[in-house]
Amino acid sequence: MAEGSTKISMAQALNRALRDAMTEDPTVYAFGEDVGPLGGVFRITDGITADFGEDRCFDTPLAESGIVGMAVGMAMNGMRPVVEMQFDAFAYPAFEQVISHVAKTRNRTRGKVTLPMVIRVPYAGGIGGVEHHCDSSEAYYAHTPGLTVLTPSNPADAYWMLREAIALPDPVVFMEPKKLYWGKDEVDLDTPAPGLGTASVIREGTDATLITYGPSVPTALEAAEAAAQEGRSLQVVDARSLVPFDDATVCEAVRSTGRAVVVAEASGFASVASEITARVTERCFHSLAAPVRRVTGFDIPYPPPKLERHQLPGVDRILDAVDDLQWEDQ
Amino acid sequence: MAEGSTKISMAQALNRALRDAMTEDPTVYAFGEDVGPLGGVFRITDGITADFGEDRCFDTPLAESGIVGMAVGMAMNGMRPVVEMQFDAFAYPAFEQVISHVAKTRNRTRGKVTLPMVIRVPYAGGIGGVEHHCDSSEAYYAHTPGLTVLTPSNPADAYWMLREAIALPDPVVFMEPKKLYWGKDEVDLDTPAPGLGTASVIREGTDATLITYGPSVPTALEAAEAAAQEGRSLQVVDARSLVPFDDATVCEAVRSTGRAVVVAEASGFASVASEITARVTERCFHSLAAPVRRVTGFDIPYPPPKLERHQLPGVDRILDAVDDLQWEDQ
Amino acid sequence: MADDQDLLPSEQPVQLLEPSGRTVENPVLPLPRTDRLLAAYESLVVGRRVNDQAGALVRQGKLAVYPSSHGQEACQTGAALAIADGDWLFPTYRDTAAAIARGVDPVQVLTLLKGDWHSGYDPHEKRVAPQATPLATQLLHAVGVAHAARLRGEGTVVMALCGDGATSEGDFHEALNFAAVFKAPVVFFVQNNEYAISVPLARQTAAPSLAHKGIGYGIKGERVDGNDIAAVLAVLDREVAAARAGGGPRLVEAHTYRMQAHTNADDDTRYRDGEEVDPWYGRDPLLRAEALLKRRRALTKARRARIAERAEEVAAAMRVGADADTDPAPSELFAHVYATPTPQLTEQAALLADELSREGN
Amino acid sequence: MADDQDLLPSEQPVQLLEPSGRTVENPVLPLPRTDRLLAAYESLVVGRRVNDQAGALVRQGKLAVYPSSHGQEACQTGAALAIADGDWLFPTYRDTAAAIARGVDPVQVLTLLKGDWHSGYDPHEKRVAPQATPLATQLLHAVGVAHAARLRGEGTVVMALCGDGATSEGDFHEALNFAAVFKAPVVFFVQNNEYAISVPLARQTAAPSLAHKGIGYGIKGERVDGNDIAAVLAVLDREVAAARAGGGPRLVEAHTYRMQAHTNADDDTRYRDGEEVDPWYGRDPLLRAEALLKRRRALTKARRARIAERAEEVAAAMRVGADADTDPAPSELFAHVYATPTPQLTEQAALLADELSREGN
Ligand SMILES: Cc1ncc(C[n+]2csc(CCOP(=O)(O)OP(=O)(O)O)c2C)c(N)n1
Ligand SMILES: Cc1ncc(C[n+]2csc(CCOP(=O)(O)OP(=O)(O)O)c2C)c(N)n1
Ligand SMILES: [Mg+2]
Ligand SMILES: [Mg+2]
Repeated sequence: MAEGSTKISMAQALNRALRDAMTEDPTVYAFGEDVGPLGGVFRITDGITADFGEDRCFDTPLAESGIVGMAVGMAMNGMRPVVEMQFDAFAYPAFEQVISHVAKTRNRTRGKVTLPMVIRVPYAGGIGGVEHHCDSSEAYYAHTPGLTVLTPSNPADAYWMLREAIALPDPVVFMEPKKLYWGKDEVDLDTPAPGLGTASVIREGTDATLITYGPSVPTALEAAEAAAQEGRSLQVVDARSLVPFDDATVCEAVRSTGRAVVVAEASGFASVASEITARVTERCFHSLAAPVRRVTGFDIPYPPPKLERHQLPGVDRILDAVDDLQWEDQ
Repeated sequence: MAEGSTKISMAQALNRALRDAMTEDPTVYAFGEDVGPLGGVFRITDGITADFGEDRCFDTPLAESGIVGMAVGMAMNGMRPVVEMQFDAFAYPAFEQVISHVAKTRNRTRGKVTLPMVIRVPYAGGIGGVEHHCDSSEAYYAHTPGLTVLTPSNPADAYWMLREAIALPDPVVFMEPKKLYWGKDEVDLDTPAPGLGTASVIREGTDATLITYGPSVPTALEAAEAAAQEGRSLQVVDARSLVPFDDATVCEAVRSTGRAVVVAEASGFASVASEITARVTERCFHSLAAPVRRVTGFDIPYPPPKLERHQLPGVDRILDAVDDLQWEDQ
Repeated sequence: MADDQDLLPSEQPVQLLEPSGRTVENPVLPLPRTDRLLAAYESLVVGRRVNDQAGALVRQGKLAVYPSSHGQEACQTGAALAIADGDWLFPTYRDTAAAIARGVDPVQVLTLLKGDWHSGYDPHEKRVAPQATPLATQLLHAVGVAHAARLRGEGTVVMALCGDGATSEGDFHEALNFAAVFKAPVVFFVQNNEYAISVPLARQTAAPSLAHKGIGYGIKGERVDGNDIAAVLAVLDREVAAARAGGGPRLVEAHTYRMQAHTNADDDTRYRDGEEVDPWYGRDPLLRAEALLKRRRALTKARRARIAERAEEVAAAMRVGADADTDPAPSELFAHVYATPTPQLTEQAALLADELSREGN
Repeated sequence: MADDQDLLPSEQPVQLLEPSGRTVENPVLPLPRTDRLLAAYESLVVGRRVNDQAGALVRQGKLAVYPSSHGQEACQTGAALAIADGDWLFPTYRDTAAAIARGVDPVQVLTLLKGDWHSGYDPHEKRVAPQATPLATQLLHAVGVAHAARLRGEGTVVMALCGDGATSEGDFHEALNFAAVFKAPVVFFVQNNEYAISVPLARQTAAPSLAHKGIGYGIKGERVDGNDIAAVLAVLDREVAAARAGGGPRLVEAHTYRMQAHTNADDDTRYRDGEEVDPWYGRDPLLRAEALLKRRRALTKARRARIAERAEEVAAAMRVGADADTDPAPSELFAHVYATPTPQLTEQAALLADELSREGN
């Protein structure tokens, strides 16, 4: 990849990351449904078959358990597969392979068999997709010990986090917020990688902390911007890595403001947002002036396109939650 | 079923509940792997094929997605299937059917197609089972809108909750704590059903509240007993219904003591315990003298039999957490 | 156990009409009667019109998405016409024309395509399951519906559709196996249109044909020219009758071709040449049926006019439906998750209602 | 596309030895050479001894669980002996004897059975995957291992085992299909022992045979008498050679019988009669091989003694291993979840360590 800073989309950043990894490491292989000549329905593998050959990036038969199961075997045998699940809900057929093998093989064999593989999952909504194309499925993976679960929110993170994911000796579920695929941003390839497992304070603020990740990050930033107009200073933390979770950064942020709202698109019940709320409260209880609030998707199946805006955490809903943080005694 | 009170095991209670439901309602069908002549590996369907005929209770080919998928079709067509997943981890092949159809069909069809079906899942550990036989998988289901998730902790609840689950017009994931299958207790069949979705305060106490469910209930009761010896009065709430969750009962209990520990066997990260911790804190913040503590399984794959005792929330670990509830200012 | 040769499909796909419309002699399968072919022709014309109209509405931005079955209308029509009123049809996302051929209101199918709701018709009304998106999953539901009917002693047959790509999913395997073991009266009808989005059949299977999958379950497999409505009807009639008579499930593979891109969102020039598509215009199922009916002088001018009129009526209804304001109420989000909303949903519905009232909605 | 008849299995399971030990003439498959049969016989005797010893240790409460392959030793042995050192074996929970025949340390297989850890040997050492519990899932891993080897141009073949019940799982289907499409050098070897716990084969499939599943993937299917070590070896040798030569995957169904209960936890009297089991004693794979070797005077007294001695050594090692204190350290719980423990696991490990130190451990 050319050096220096360029303005590219997250989709392009992911494509570059995959190409750079494949160039550096001949054991990296990419496969899945339609990732070959078509370049994937989101074009993340665009041109890779043409440039790296049909062996390195190829279409499989249409079977997600097969894709993940075959990747497990290839990883057992010296390779670093990067597989694509076409959409969030279409990763479910692979669930047994993910939970019972991908997550557990290192542990099962006391480290004798390791599975350096990446399962890419385009996820979440906001693109007017029909049913089964917009699930926020990160909680299923984050709840499963043995999986590393990452989710970038901008092109630069996407590039570096995918590189780190591929380089990791363990399996990663790499959740790509599909509504952010096309947004462009500067990517400075000379900047070093952020370091796996780290959250990032992406906006400073003093009154309250918004903790968020993936598809909700731009909304949280917007909300902070709007709050600033109203004279309230909101800090924004992008968790980025759901597992491992960066307690240190997140808790330091919350302690610095004393108030927090967790913002996530997934349905809230027994979710990653629940976890963040619980752990922040456990760890920062005496720094908190108000209970940690959650702004999440409702506990409903993802809505049809015409109604999806109601499900997505929006600026107003976030600001309402911030207003609820018991400011009266300030 | 004979009237009056009898001492039976949870396995027997479930068997009776199934029989009584099948007797009352000819549309109830039971099927799965080995549930026919063998009566299931835990004997929950013992004798049912013999007594109700091979059509009403039958073995299927060995395929869990098949079992759940066929149940969906039968439920679409006027029946009330009750299917058994042999063990927790062996329900994973059915994950897509559960998440993408069982949970969503009523919503998809605006209530035109309903799926009155029960998926029975023997779950959790404590029985010296080998890998894949001891997963606490309730969070996967509880996170999924559209599913009702129930888990009894004693024979009487098991009887009534399974009856309610079968009678419900919606799909239920019925989580059976397998280590409690054999414990016997009074079941009074004249007592009315507890009412779906209700938690139960199973021990009164004034100093702190233990919120728990399923396999951890007897342990929580033991811990309360031990605490009483040391002069500390612990209230115990059995959540019983994970979805819907009985906020009213749980929050009232917590407010009455001002301190709470959530006890659950599943790995803690992004779990039902996270949810309970988060929502209790959100709702009872100003009644809390200390942060809600969690005692859960570690974030590791379920251990081999020789080490499983370390994973299970035990009396000492619960009491340690209770000790941590910042008593000094009392 | 069945003699294995009986379970294998015929050497070539059954064809009763050449692309020219000339009939092919078949020693066992007679040509369907002319009135049946006329009814099928009408359905083909309507199906084509539905495809064209939906495509136009997508281009006008009035539908969110449309997976066209242009060129596959003989399969769509055959699947719908081969079953009786009490039977069930299990269509996929691509089988809109089949659902309409079965009698589903064309306007109701727009509900999904407009993005109003996930499904727009009452599945019980015409016994048409919701159009399925997660591939092959619906085949198991079809088995369950058939098994329930069989347990009650009803003579119901279930026509379960899927694509060539879907045959690779585990659920396809489990469905065929369950159906065979339980002798469930299901006809599995695979529309092999040679593509699963961009992936050609050769990447999907190395089998001699998809119909050869039947024998591995003890199911008779058959293959048919999927662009020949006469052959599709003749084969499906036979298999439906066999399933109804208690013969257990059947597997039929139709050889056809996806003439257009996967959906409007797809760019098929990235993975196939126009030259590959071109010959299929010469195998058009409509032209073929029309040629036959003309030769038999069954297609009177008046009849043609009536058929064209019906097709236009359907298209007009779709246009009106596409323009109608059918936006769902936000409160519906909470109405159908459970029979009785949970306390959690009641709270969340109130939150949204409050937000909307503050917005002035 | 292959001529479909070539993909079907032979009309009857291949048999080279009658139950009496008399040889059966086979026009294409010669009897394996005597030294090979002698080696196989030794492996059979050891396998039987492993089964008996494990059973005894279970009864003594020294093992948590044991799924016996008593009666299936010809399959166990054949699977291990048919592949070369650089090849891979993918066994199931029932295939302990196969893993040992392949060279895995018998004491290391006890790790799982004692409940010390989920798996006890280094899979890379003998190229034996961990014994798989979730049914059929390992078949996909086998395809991945084979595909990786093929991409690197290695001549590796993968022998992937599963039971009759496992063929019903979606992963079986996906594995065979992937292997066929990618021409992965895998021999799928199904031990059809007529039961999946309590469920008989007739509830598992309505197919003429499990070997008939091959053709649906374009894979040659074959069936063999699974209690005839000569036939098992001859067939597997041929299929391994074919896979190695680039012919893609193969499917072999061995007809055998599960002589004992599913595991020690199972009560097989609830679902089958002793009368059903009895005839199978007459088809014992050991006796059959022994009869042949005796007739050929290949089994000298000295050789028999050496074999018996080896079997006793293995059994003795198992007894010692079962008695040894091999309890894992609690800290291991956190050691293998990730290459680098997460901060969360580090905290949790400290909590447990603190608890244990207070308990005085
Ligand atoms: C389980 C699952 N995986 C992936 C997809 C995404 N997807 C939608 S259609 C399609 C191709 C289907 O091909 P085929 O079965 O041949 O049907 P066709 O579209 O040709 O009618 C894919 C991969 C899906 N809908 N479901
Ligand atoms: C996915 C899955 N479902 C269920 C089980 C529980 N189970 C263990 S062994 C077994 C029967 C397997 O039968 P078969 O494949 O014929 O092998 P055998 O035990 O006869 O060797 C079952 C149902 C499992 N291990 N995995
Ligand atoms: Mg297709
Ligand atoms: Mg078996």
